[in-house]
Formats: sequence, structure tokens, C-alpha cells
Amino acid sequence: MPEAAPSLPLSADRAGAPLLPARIGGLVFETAGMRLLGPLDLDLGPGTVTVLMGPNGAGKSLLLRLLHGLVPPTSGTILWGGAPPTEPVRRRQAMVFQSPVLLRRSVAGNIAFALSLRPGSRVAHARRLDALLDMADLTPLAHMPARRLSGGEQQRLALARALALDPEVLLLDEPTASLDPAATLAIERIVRQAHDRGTKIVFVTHDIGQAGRLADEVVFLHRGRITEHTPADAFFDRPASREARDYLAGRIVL
Amino acid sequence: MPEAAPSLPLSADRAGAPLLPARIGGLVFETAGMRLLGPLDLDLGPGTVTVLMGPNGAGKSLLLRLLHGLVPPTSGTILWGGAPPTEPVRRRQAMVFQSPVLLRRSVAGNIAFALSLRPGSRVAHARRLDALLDMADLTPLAHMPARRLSGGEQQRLALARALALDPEVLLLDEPTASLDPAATLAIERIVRQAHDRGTKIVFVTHDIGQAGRLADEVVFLHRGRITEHTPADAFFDRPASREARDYLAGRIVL
Amino acid sequence: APATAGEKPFIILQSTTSTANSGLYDAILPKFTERTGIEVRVVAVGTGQAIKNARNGDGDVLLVHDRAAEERFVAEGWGVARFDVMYNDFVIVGPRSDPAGIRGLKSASAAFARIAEAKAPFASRGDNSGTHKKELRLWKAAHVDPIAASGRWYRETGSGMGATLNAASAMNAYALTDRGTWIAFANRGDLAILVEGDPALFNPYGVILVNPARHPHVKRREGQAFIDWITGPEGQAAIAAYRLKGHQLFFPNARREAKARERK
Amino acid sequence: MQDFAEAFRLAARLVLSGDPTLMEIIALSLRVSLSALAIAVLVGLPAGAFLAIARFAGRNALLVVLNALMGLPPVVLGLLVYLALSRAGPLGALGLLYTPTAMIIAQSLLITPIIAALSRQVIEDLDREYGEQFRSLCLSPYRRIAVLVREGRLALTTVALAGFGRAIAEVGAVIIVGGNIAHVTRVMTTAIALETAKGELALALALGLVLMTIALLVNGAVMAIRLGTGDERHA
Amino acid sequence: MQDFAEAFRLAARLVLSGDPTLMEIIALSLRVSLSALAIAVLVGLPAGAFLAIARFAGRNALLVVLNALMGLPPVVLGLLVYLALSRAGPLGALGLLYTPTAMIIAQSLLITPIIAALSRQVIEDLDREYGEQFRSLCLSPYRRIAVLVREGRLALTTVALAGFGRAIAEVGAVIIVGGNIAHVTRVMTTAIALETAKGELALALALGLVLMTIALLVNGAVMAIRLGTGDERHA
Ligand SMILES: Nc1ncnc2c1ncn2[C@@H]1O[C@H](COP(=O)(O)OP(=O)(O)OP(=O)(O)O)[C@@H](O)[C@H]1O
Ligand SMILES: Nc1ncnc2c1ncn2[C@@H]1O[C@H](COP(=O)(O)OP(=O)(O)OP(=O)(O)O)[C@@H](O)[C@H]1O
Ligand SMILES: [Mg+2]
Ligand SMILES: [Mg+2]
Repeated sequence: MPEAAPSLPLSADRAGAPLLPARIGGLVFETAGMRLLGPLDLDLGPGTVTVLMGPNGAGKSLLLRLLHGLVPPTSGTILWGGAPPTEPVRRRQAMVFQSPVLLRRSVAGNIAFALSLRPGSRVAHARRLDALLDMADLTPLAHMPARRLSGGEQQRLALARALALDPEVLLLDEPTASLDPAATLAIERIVRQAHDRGTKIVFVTHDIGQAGRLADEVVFLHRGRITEHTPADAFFDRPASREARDYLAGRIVL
Repeated sequence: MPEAAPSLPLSADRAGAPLLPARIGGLVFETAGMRLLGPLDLDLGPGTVTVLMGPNGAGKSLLLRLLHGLVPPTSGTILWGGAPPTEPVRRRQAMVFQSPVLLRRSVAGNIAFALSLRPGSRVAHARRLDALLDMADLTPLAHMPARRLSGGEQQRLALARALALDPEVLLLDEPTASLDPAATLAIERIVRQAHDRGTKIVFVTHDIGQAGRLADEVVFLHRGRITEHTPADAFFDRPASREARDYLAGRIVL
Repeated sequence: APATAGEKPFIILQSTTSTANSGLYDAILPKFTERTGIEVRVVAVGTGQAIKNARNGDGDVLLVHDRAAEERFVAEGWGVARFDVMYNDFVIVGPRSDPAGIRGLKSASAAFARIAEAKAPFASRGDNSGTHKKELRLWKAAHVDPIAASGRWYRETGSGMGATLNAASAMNAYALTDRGTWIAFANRGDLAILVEGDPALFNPYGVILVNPARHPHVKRREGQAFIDWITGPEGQAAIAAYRLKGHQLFFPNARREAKARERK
Repeated sequence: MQDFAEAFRLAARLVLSGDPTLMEIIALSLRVSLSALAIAVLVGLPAGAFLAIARFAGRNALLVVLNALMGLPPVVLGLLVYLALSRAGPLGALGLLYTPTAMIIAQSLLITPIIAALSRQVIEDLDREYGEQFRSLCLSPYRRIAVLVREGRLALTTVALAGFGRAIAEVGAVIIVGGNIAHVTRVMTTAIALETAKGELALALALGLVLMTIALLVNGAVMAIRLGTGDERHA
Repeated sequence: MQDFAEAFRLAARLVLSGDPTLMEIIALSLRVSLSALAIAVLVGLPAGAFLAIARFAGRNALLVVLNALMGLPPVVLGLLVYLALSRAGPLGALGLLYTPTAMIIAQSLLITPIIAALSRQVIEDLDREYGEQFRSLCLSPYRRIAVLVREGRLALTTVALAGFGRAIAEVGAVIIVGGNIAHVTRVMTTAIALETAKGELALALALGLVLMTIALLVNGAVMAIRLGTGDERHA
């Protein structure tokens, strides 16, 4: 992975009303009579990297899927710049899932597929494809069947594919869980760069060091509820909730 | 997850010639004309936790699969106590894959399935099942469909299932990549306990802190070759190879 | 619809499996085509199905062997007129061991009576075909109600002649068959002709032009040409000349005048 | 067109009248096709599963043969069984020709390759996902097949329904080995063929409607079971 | 038994002699069944894919009907097509009855439900894996189907081969709408039925052997293509 990730040529200009702030109100998700999430209120503003933390099974992945409009809430509202996350909104977001779902094509084919979903000339797409492969350090593997990649390589490919969509909001579910230290730092740099270019970042991680490096603010989730939503400095210095304190100390969060 | 993981009742007595030391000589794995691993020599002794590290795509998962006899080497030998890893050897090992492959059954059903592969009375198995669920902190989720679990919960289930096999050698491929800090520490404790009971541990991780806590010795893999194989203290204090130094520093390993 | 330009003119002949399977058409139709340039496409099905198809207008000419049904067909206006073409005869076949002892009987109904008495297996077509109707008339003449024994010694195969003979051959059962199919039939097993020659076994075939007044697309000219040919000297001679395994199968008997009234 | 209307009227009348001959025919159809299906599943599914997980020389050739056998014409199969069961044939002494047993034999032979070929594909796809895990667990081939079948039960049910469809709709083989003998071996399809040959098209269609109704009921029952057991939950 | 031996000899002789009538029949069989397969795939595969990904009221009922249609007897379908194409029927004016076109229509109708039902299952299983990712990417339903079909191409090929098998082996429908007219609509299966009716069992079997050889060649060609394109590589 190049030490300084090259900045990616952007595709078309972004259009439409701003997606941010996002306002989540009274959000509840239940299935089979069990409440998995909520009730939960949350505002996500522009210009910040929001890191979502919480123990396993707290509902982080579920919250991302709700924010992205992949599952409908049982009750409550999710509004991105006033609009619910239906297709027009979702098209302006990209999500990297906790376990990558890759197409049975080559590495390059997977990225090219995502590019083909966005406007742009053949030449522009080809250029972007090269840049993305380079960014994810996958150029030597461009022609490999994607499903044969190592765990970390697959995760990098999934991120490159999401960036190919040139989203205004990037929802990342533990995108560096299987990455080596250098790749982790490189991905963090790329995420920072995207953020600097105006992309809203929502980042799920269990890596406290990483959260400290990336986060502007932290949302801490526990058993489907938000126990705190604080600026990063405050969170790591003196977490307000007992749950977050236990979590950061590596103690079981009850 | 309970602070002090209960020690698991063991099933039948272990029998047969010892599996250790394992001797790997001249190991090479190639596919489609590409050399993915080797040539590589390695001895794994009893009584140590061996941590396998190396950048993404170095061949760590592949090496575990070779050690476990899931793929045949192109050339070279792998001998566990003198025997190649065919079924009689593999049956005394257990492997936790980098991405868990769970059966379309309940959480408890997945563990019960593994238990059913080992001798033991119904009662003994039921007792062990409860202990394993407790150990992995999955008791409240025992009747959930396993494939609906969160990423971290799935990983814990995969580990519990491997322990259900009561193996003499435990091959773990980034088993805590998606775990929260407390669960990570709990798993480390469980692995240590298994080690204390005589189970040989081979542990792949990118988490340097974790490696430091667990490792007796470190094998560092780079581009399919072993660049160093050193006691843990030595490795973290003054790694012998430039590759390992770069890796530990979070620099790209070339 | 008339034949499209460039395509050879053809007619569709709705006929029975017994005539087609005997090889008769393969032998005589090329002569007609050679003379007139008209191809004859034979659809060989059960007599009932052939008549139904013709009623629907899915054929230009009908050539079957169920006189009563043919005359009704014309009377109801589906056909123009019925002409005699040829006849052959039915025979009773059965196992050489002849458990019912019918060999050489002169009367078909007497033979049937003995079969019933002996409860010897009998394979019936059971499909309302010309052959089946003939068989039912013979049972009636023998004062036997075979349906009462259906599923026991009386086996209704509900199939064509060939399939019924295959079944009879495999079961060593008696059966009524037209001679043409029998001579052409290869899978005889232990079966042989046991009774033949009774005038009651006479089996006439008639030919009818499907009524263009009912079905305007019927190829009246070509169809009539076929009827004229097959009932004329050349066709009749061809029928008489056809031999299979040395046997004459069909006997021409056309007369020149129509048997039934023509309808407008 | 009037044939359609009449077919519906006839079908309704037939069913409502509870005509004993019709009931007998329906019962035999179900008995023959479900028996054949049971045999085909018992043989074809494990065979397909075995082919899915085994690797040996000539496997590809065997797969080609198996897939090609899905195109075995029922009439040809019927003839082969006929020749085997005929009095003059090797199994003639059993006296099975023109019995429901013969029909079951023919239909099982016909649909076993279909079940095997389709199961092979289903299970091979699953095994791609589970294969290494199962080898790690040292499952015996028998156990591995059993688990894969269980994991793939939804798709395999559809495979079985395809086999059932083929069997219940099949006429070419059963008419040859069964003989379509009234009250003995007459099933829905052979009765339909018979009425067609008679030119009784409306009646033939009516019987076809009844047959489709039966097929719908069977498929509906299977769907109800699927939904009832909540099998989709684990998918 | 001697029938078997004779059948093999006859089959070899038939093929080696290159008998033009036989070649004509083989060509027509392939033309009809491959055309029907092409139509059935073009219609049934997208239909199955749509059913796999769409959720709407009555979907389960529709799936039951679709699965049941796999059990539509060819004779019944043949009759329906016959009634439609008959001169007395609604499409009679087209003059399609007793033409290869009629046979293609009947066979496509017969195998479309099979292709649709089996593709539905294959694609639904795939969509369980890809569904959320595709919704995240905002794929149009059309694109989503296209991608799923591509991802499932191995299994879908087997589905198509099952459809081909059903078509090439089918006799009940084509004999009704085609009429088994020599040199016009005679295909392998209707020729086999004819020889069977004539009691020429050895010849019928020989034709069956030839048909199976064709099926083997088609399946072999498909396998060769699969292996050649290295499709398994991405699996
Ligand atoms: N469809 C479902 N049915 C029942 N339970 C579900 C379903 N989906 C998720 N869950 C449960 O909801 C809880 C939250 O899951 P989620 O995947 O959001 O956790 P998470 O915070 O992302 O955890 P992790 O850190 O392990 O990824 C889990 O306990 C999970 O088992
Ligand atoms: N069947 C295969 N064909 C081609 N290349 C393969 C195959 N299997 C693995 N590879 C390649 O081999 C290399 C080693 O893979 P492996 O999964 O062992 O890496 P790893 O060290 O476990 O990495 P990670 O830390 O990302 O899990 C990778 O570059 C991968 O792309
Ligand atoms: Mg998660
Ligand atoms: Mg790995």
C-alpha cells in the first residue's frame, strides 16, 4: 500500500439537497417479538467522523443497515436531509459490510462493476479503476478471482468498491478488522482523505486506538440503546457512561 | 462473558502417539503456476503458543490449511509426530476459520453437532454444551438461528464449536478480529487455559498487543516465506528481520 | 390458407394408425405426388381423434374405418361425401397354446363366447376406435358383457392397435386386430392368427373431403384430386399391388358414385 | 373454445360426482408417482450428493452421462423395462408387467437421474461453502452428505417437486409397462391419452384439470409444511 | 435380450449409414428442442429471477402454481395448444398446426415453468447472500437479475440442461400438435413411438440409443464449454 494514498479523481459533481444532518428519532427495530434496537435518537452532522462503538451484539451493524435503508424500522424515523433512506438517498451513500460480499469475478471486475453504476466515460472509469486498485494495494492481484483473495485483501477490495461509488456518506462496518497494521493505517488515511473532501463517515470499530485516531465524535451503543454520544476527546478521557468505561477497560459490559 | 471462564469438562481421554513436535520441511504450495507459499521449514514444539504474523496475503491462512491437511502441498512434507495430517491426525486437531462457516441451525445446534462427533454420553454432551455456551457468552442466544448472529457472536460460536472437539492442536485464524475488547480478553484467557491443559495453540493475529499477551514464540511470514521464527520477547523487543520491524511499526512491508 | 408461394402444395390427411403403421401410405402416396405434384401429409391417430380433428378443420381429407361415424360426419355437414376406398379384415389372434380352444372356428362371436367362458386373457383396445367398436359388436353377438370382467381376464388397454398387440404379446392374451397391422407387426411373441374369414370381420375404409363450406381453408381442389386418385384406377391398382411380407393387406373396392348426399 | 368451457364443466362434474372409477384412477396415479418419487429420492439424492462431494477420474464424464439421462425418453425407458419384465425377458418370471409395480419401477428409473443431477448441483454449490469446514471436522462421507442434504433442504424440496412433476405428468413409460388397463393400471395420464385418442378432447382436458388440481394440492401441502416448520428462519 | 443386442447393432448401422431420413429427423429434433429451450430460458429465467427477488402478496400462491406446473402433463398441454392452433381455434388462421413451429410452441410452454421454478430456487438462494449488498448498490431490478444470473451461471446451466432433457425426450405434446408427419414434423421421439406401435421394438430402441447419443453430445459440449472458460475458477 503506497505510503501516501493518491487522492482519487472524483467522478461527476455531487448534486441534490444535502444529506446532512441526519436526524434519527424514536427509532425501534424489533423482530420476532424481540427488541433488537431502540428506542434511539441520534443526530449526525456534516463534517465529522462518527465512530460507532459498543460490545458485540449491541446493534451496531443493525443500526448501519437501518441508516442505509436496508431494513425498515419497526417504528421511528430516519431522515437524511429530510428524506428517508430510500433509493435516491441510498444511491448517494455507500456501505462496507462487516463480511464482504464479492462477486464471482476478478478483483478489477468487482470494482469495474461498481463504477459502471455511476455516470462517467469509459476512459474516466478506467482511470478511476486503476487509482482504486492502487489505493487498495490490489494492483498485482487485479486479475485474480475475487473470492480467492485472503481475508484482508477481500476487505480492502470491499472498501475500494465502496469508494468507487463516490458516496457522500460512507458507512463502514469494521472495515479493518482483518487488516495488517500498515494496511489499517493506510485505510485510516484514505478514510480521513474522503472525510476531508466532504464525505460523511460513520465508522464501526472495536479497535480503541483506531477510534482515537479517527473519531471526531463517538456514539456508544449498548443493548440496542445509545448510552452516550460525545466528542472523541471527552469519550476517551472520561467516558460518561459506566458501559463505555467498562468497554474501554476491556471489562465485560453488563 | 464471565470474568473467569469456567474450565471445560473434558470428554474422553486423549490417546495415540503425541502429535508434537510437528516438522515441516521444504513445504511449497503453488496454484495455477504461482508460488503462494514456501519453500518453508518449520518445527512446532509442544507446550508453546505459536503466534503466526505477517502482512495480508502473506500466506498465514494458507499455512494453517496446509498444517491441518485441508490442502495438499505441492512439495515438501508436513509431519505431526511423524504422521502427515490425514484424517487420524486432523481428528485430533480443530481449526477456527478466518470467516466462520456455521450450519443453518440454532447456536446450540451448531455446538451440539460438533459434540456429536466425539464420543461421550448424552448427559456428558449436554453438560459440555452448557459449559461451552457459557464460555462463549452465548447462553442467552442458544436458540437463535446461528446465521442471524452478529459478526462477533458468530466468531465466538465458531471458537466454542472448535473447543467442543477437545482438540490436541488448536489452529486459530484471527479468532478475535471482530470481538469487542472484553470478549477478546476472555477468548485469550480461554486459549491460555486450553494451552495450560496441554493443547498446542497456533494463533494467527494482526493484533500486536494480543500477540504480545499470548505468544511464547512468533513465526513471521512474508510473501509465503518465513522471515523469522523467534521467542516472543525477542520478537517484540528487537525483531531480526526488516519485514517484521516494518510490520510492527505499521509501515508497509515490502 | 392456400399454400404459400414457392412451397410445394400439400394436403393433410387425417387417418388411422392401422393404415399408416402398415406401410400402405409410404408405398402408394409417392405415386400420387409424382402424378399431381401434391404432397400428402398423413396424421395418423385414433379414428375418434381423426374425426374430431377433421371436424375442427385440421385436415383436408379424412380416411378412416368407422362407417357409422363416417356417415354421421357427412350427414352433419362436416364432410362433403363418403367414398368407399378399400377394405381389409379383422382377425382374432391369440397364444398358440390356445387355452380357450378357438382355433379354426368360423364364427368370430362363437370364438369370443369361448374366450369368455375360459376366462382367458383378452386384450381390448378400449379406445372407441373402429376396431374397438367392431369388437364390442362381436361381444354383443356372443351375449357376453366383457366390461363386467374388466380388470380381470378382460384387459382394456386404452391404447392404439400396436400398443394393444404389444400388451397381448407380453400377456399371452387374445386380441382382435386388423390384418394389416398384424402382418406389419414385428413383436408377435407367441401369438398367431386363430380365427379369420368370418364375414362379420369385414373392415371397410372410407374417404371423405372435409367440407369447404364449413372450413373455407380446406384445399378443395387438391383434396378432391386425392380422392379422385385413390378411388380411381391408378390408386386402386396401387392399393391392390401393395404387399407386405408377401401378403396383400388391402383390397380396393371403390365405386364411382358417392354414397352419401352432398350438402351445400 | 367451447371445448374449454365444457372441460371446466366436466371437470367440476367429475370431481363433485365422486365417480368411483375416477377416484380409483386418481388414487393409482398418486400411489405410483409418489412411490416412484420416494424411491428416486432415496436413491437419487444420496447418489447426487456423492457425486457432488467425490472427486475421481472420469467424474466429469459421469456428470455428462447423468445430465444426459435427464433427456432419456420415457418411451425408450418404458421399452427397456417392458423387455426386462416381459414374459420372454430376464425378469419375466416375476409376472410384474402390467402391474402398478412395473409402473413404479419405470417411473423411478425415469426420475432418479433428474433428482440425482439436480441434487448434485445443489449440494455441490453448498459444499463449496462448507467443504473445508467439514473436512476439518473429519465428517464421514455419510455424515457429510446427511448434513449437506439438511442444509440444502429448501432447494432439494424444489428438486423433489420437479421430480414429482415429471412423474405425475409422465405417460410414455407407464403406458408401455402398465398397459393402461382399466381398473388395473390406468392412471390419469394414460386416461387422458385414451380420451384424446377417442377424440373426447373436452373429457381429456377435464381429466387434465383434475390432474393439475392434484398437483396443486401436493405442491400446496409442501409449501404449507415449509412455512409451518419455519424452515426459512435458518436460511 | 436379443432385442438389446439387435438394438445396438441397428443403432450403429443407422448412424454409420448416415441415412438421410434419420438425419432429417435428428436435425428437426434438435431444432425444435433447442428452439424451445431458448425460448423457455429467455422467458423462464427472468421470470424465475423476478419471482426470486420480488416480494408481494400472493407470491407463495404463485410459487405453488409454478411448482405445480412442472407437473403439467405434455398431453394436456398438447391438447391446449392444439385447441388454440386448430382451424376451429382462436389462432387457427395462422395455419400453424402440424408444423415445427407448433411443436416449438408446445415444448416452450411445457418447459418454461420448469426453467422458471428451478431458476427461482437457484437465484433465491443466491440472493440471500447478495441481496443486501445489491440493495446497497441500488441496482435496478433488471441489473440485479442480470448479475444474479451471471453469478449463478453454473447452477443455471444445469437447470437449462434439465429443460433440454425434458424437451428432447418429450413426445406427448409434439405428437398432438405436430402430427408426426413424415418428413415434416417427425422427430426422434415420435418416430420411436411409431416404431413401438409397429412392434419394431429393436428399431425403436435403436432410435432411443441415437437420441441418447445426441443428448450426450449436447451435454458433453456444455461441459466442455464450462471447463474451457474456466468458469469454475471464480466459483
Ligand atoms: N434477523 C434477526 N433475528 C434475530 N436476531 C437478530 C437478527 N439480526 C440480528 N439479530 C441480533 O441482534 C443483535 C445485534 O446484531 P448486530 O449485528 O447489529 O450486532 P453488532 O453490534 O454489529 O455486533 P458485532 O460487534 O458482533 O458485529 C445480535 O444479538 C444479533 O444476534
Ligand atoms: N486458490 C488460490 N488461487 C490463487 N491465489 C490464491 C488462492 N488462495 C489464496 N491465494 C492467494 O494467496 C495469498 C495468501 O493467502 P492467505 O489467505 O493465506 O493470506 P493471509 O496471510 O491469511 O492474509 P490475511 O491476513 O489477509 O488473512 C493471497 O494473496 C491470496 O490472494
Ligand atoms: Mg456487527
Ligand atoms: Mg488469512
